[in-house]
Amino acid sequence: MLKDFKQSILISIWFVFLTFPLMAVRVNTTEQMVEWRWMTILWVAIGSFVLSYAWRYFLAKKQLKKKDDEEGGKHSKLQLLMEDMNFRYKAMGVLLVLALVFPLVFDTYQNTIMISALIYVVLGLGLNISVGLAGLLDLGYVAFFAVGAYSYALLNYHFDLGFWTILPVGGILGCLFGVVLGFPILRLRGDYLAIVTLGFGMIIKVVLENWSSFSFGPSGIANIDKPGLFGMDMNIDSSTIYIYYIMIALVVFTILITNRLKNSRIGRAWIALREDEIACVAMGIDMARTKLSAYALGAFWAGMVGVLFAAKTTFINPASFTFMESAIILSIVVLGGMGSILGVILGAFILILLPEYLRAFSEYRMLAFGAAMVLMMIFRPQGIISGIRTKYEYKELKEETDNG
Amino acid sequence: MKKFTVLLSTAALLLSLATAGFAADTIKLGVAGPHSGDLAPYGIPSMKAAQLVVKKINAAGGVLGKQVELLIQDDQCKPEMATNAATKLVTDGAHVVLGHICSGATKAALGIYNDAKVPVMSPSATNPALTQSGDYPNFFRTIASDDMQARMAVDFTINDLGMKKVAVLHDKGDYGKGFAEFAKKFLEESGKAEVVLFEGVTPGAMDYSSIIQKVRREKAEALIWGGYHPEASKIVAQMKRKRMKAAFVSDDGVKDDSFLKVAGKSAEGAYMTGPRDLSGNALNKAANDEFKAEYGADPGAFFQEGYSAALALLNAIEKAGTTDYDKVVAALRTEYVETPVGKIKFDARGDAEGVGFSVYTVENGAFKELK
Amino acid sequence: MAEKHKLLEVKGLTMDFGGLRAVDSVSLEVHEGEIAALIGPNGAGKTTFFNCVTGIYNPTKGDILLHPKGLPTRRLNGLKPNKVTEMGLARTFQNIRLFSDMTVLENVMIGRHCRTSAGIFRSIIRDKSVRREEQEIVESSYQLLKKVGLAEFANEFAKNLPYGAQRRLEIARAMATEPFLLLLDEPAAGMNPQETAELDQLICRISEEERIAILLIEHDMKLVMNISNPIYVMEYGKKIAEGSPQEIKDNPKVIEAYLGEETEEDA
Amino acid sequence: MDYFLELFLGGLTRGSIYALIALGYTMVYGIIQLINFAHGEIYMIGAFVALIVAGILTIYGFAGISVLVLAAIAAIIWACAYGYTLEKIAYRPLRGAPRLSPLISAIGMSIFLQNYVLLAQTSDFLPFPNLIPDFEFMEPVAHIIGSPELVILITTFVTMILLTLLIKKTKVGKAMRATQQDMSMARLVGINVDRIISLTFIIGSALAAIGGVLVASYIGQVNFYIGFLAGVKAFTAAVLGGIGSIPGAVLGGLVLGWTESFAAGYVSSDYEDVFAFGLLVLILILRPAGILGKARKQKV
Repeated sequence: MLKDFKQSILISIWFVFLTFPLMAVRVNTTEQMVEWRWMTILWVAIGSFVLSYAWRYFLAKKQLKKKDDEEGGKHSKLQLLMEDMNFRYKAMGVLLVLALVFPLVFDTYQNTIMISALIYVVLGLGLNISVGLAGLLDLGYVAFFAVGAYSYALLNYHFDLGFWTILPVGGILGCLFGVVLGFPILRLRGDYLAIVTLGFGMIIKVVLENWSSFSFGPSGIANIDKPGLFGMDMNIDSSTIYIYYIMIALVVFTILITNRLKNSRIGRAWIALREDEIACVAMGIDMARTKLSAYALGAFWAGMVGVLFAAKTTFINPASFTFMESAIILSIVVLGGMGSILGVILGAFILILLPEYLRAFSEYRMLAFGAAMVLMMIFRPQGIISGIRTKYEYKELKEETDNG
Repeated sequence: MKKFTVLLSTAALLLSLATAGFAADTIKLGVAGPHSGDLAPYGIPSMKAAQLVVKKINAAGGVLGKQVELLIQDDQCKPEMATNAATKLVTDGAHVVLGHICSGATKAALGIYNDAKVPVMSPSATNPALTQSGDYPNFFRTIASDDMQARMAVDFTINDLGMKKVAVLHDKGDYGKGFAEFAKKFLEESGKAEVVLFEGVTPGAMDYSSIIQKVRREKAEALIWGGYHPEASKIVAQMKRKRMKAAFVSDDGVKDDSFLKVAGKSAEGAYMTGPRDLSGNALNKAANDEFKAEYGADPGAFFQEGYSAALALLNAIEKAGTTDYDKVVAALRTEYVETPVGKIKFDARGDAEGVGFSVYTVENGAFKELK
Repeated sequence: MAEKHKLLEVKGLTMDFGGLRAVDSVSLEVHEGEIAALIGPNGAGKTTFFNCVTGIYNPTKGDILLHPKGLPTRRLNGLKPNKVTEMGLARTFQNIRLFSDMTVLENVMIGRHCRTSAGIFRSIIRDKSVRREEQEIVESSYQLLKKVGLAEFANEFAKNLPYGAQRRLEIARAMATEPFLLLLDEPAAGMNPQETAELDQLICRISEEERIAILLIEHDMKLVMNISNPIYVMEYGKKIAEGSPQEIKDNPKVIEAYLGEETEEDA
Repeated sequence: MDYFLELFLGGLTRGSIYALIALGYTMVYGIIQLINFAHGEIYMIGAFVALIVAGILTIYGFAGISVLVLAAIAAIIWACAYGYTLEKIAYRPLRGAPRLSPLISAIGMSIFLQNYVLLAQTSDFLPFPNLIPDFEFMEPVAHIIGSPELVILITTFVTMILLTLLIKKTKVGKAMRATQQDMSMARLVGINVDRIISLTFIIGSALAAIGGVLVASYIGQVNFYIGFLAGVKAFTAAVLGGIGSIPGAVLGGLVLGWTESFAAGYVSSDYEDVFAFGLLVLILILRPAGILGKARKQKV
């Protein structure tokens, strides 16, 4: 007890020292003023004292849990519930109904931010394929999102092509970009891949900014058509509801397909690749092809939802496609639970909707993002909901003939 | 499941709070701009200006006998957040909107306001297309557009300074590149000067020594910079270090007190365009004093423009005698109003008539109006 | 002996790492139905030899020839590991390399990858043929688990298995790739005597029942004497002896290599 | 020729700063195979602390070179403290976790520290006092190379020599090299590996802080965001040179600095970053281990 107390005091003193220049002082050299903020330091002292207790408690709990896992493993109630297929189907049904009646109950603003959240759900699910399943850390994912958005904006501007025509085209273009970019770089090991993809993300933005004759440069493209419905003229409310339903359909489509892929021969190869590359190739899996397929498929979703993004905002410019965007999508995947579809959906809702409703705290949003990423890795690396391993049904050989 | 229920009910609670709104009959003035993130310094002064104006007007009895209510939305200058903010404002029943700050965000949001018939007035969105394209009949602004600034900067460079070789640099951003492209166009059209270099630099790069050497190699007599003050500070400092004599001419994004502070001595002798100096204007001075009294500091970027926009919008409602879209717009176009940026009304395209621009130079650590 | 079909033929295999010659012109053959063993003290280059054969390293010199029954001979030099596996040559690892966050059954199912075909589009559509293929993968993997005695653990995470069971799982996973030659890298390492005895039985059973030839690396000479013939001995990258267990036991060079191990270690 | 020389020196200056920061990346990577994404923020914090200390000192009447030295010392102390704490909080609990976990933790820490400084200080650009005086004797060549550049070059050169001596000649350096070669073996022979890792973070942070102070006084401004781009570029430099290799980091930094400088000078500064990352991709394709990196044979 006393030892803990002493340690916490020491930690508190350390943090006071650590944060002192940045938290306690503000200088204004032009007006020759130094502002001393002693109160904030007091808060730091108290905060770090309390947090150090919490830190110790959770670390001990994690150790305990690790032991538990080794001795057969216990799952949290939530986890067990999620693994119950029956419950899952019911819950999905309820959620779908809720999602369908949502726009009829709530106003346009609620629909708009819900569309934003759903866009991030699809982005998260797409990135989940390469990061969560195949273990390829992609820090430039937003590049493919940009490819989709710009392909709609440009094709719409130059050739007046409609949303529905471009939706698959955007996905395919994203996918193609994934293949072209992925081909040379996927041989690189994990960490190298991270920095190169980060570079690609930045390069795409630079190109969009500079190549004015192609992309209209930093001033962007305005007046992009909203999705049409048999040439009907829609006001903002109904077109928002329409986009909302398109988005719901897209999310369901994404879930369906990623779920199928995850539980297929290809999906298993991705997961195996994440676990151990050498063992994976020794088992006869073509590493380059498997990596490329994961990377390109992830890019496909980003491209597709990019089209919808352009159609929703009706205006795009390179400023929407920054590294921070990639980081947010990555934190959705990490916080939700790498490899877990349900987790990613939940992650997107928490990370996108919470700041929307808590606009007053929006300054602290990125601070909380960063802290959450660290804490999540330390205390719950599997995310809010960890990936659920499918339990396969198998029968004895004799019974198989009956089934045949 | 319990956790999830809690989450759901919290969300529901927040939703009901957000949608409930206020039943009281008020005039709703929406304010949208970056109030968080790295561009917040450009949005917060306008927001505070609106708060000051509303406080004052409400104390004097409000507009049309009703109190004015502020609806404030953060867009972080991001198009997608701007559309969300716009939808929120429209849903909450804003009658007029002051904003947005960045041109990109403004363009993204305008369609939503247009559908909902809400007049929008920006204190800072200078992209020419906003008024000149004719796509946005509900848009007004209390600041001059980029092409006006660029024309002024170019005229000054070639006529007053008499420079023949000009390098044009920009920060690849919406505002900076737009300004630089106009500058280049006007320079070429004038036939009096040659554009020897037209390039973008990376904002936040460690230094700009290569590009500055390049400006020197091209023997440019003047450098026109399109962009904001942080990069401008670096450029003027490095030009001084390299003992370069080329004149530095820039835009409104540089005419910011931060430029004086950060660039310090290197800023001396730099030229920039900016709204005409109205510190002599009584309203302007009053607004400034109000701000100082309230916050104990100098107001930041676009404070005066924001203050003027709030005044102009509320005045139009008062003059129109209603919040009806057509009448308010008509009032904006016909009724002059006294504001900190001068006595203004708006032309058919939405640009303010009577907002003047001047060329400034930095002398003894302060801006000095030249013409 | 002579009429047995030759499956693997390695001629003068040499592997250099920078200036270091880890394997120095080693030749070796494995015939149908054999349980061959490659033994030698620590650091003799056995695992490097394996890595060259299975495509993880590209050997500096020498030939690795595979003679599948009824198919043309293939030279394995420079082929990617997955191609080697496709050819019918599977392996296990000295330091266990399981997919630890996948279930035991899934680990074996991964082994079926190169013998099945469903691609991305077919996996999405999941038509009847894909469903049938999936069922076949599950069933055959389960049968393999039964063979190595791990059926009861099928839905456990691989990382939660006891050590000896993990080694057996690696063997099952390798067998799932339908090899005709199985390379086992120190399969008994870290096992207690009882587990080792069980493993010996398992290896013999695989050899007899599945008709898979086996080449195994062992550090401990005694263990392989019971089941292997022929035995190859390596030391300092070179092959120093080959022959039947009896011949190896009597070979003075081998005795020296093993007895001298402690004294010459630092040299 | 003058132009070439100017670009060469400009690239050298920029490259030597990249090298200083890259050393931190490469040393940490060499020991625990982790990209310390938050390293750029340490650089930024170093610059900020120097600004605050220099500000206080000038306001209370100090002047001249003493301010620079005191500010730099404070920057180094606090940067080291942050580096040490960073490792303890964000990376140590993740030792032995899957490779992706500490990397994501590092990205989180980078975002956190940026916003921490943003909230604790300001989002604005702050003027950094001009602490490096203009030397009289530099005047004739000032149009090619100025006094601050000279100070940067000399400081980085001296720092690198000190670092080399530390690693090659001292007992601590030997322990660091041993840990880099084989962590478990080092532990067996009685090296306190945890302490060595902490020490590596501390040394790396000190180098970053020196870089931060030099750059801030060179360009005269500081902002919470300056660490991101500098960090990304320095990391690129470390990878270019061969991550884990100390001479590689220096070489990589210089190569990157020159690439950017010549690309901006002879081609177009529009695509400066494209050239930098293009070079990275090219080198990684041709030599996956970087220019001076040794291909680590993965143990199978």
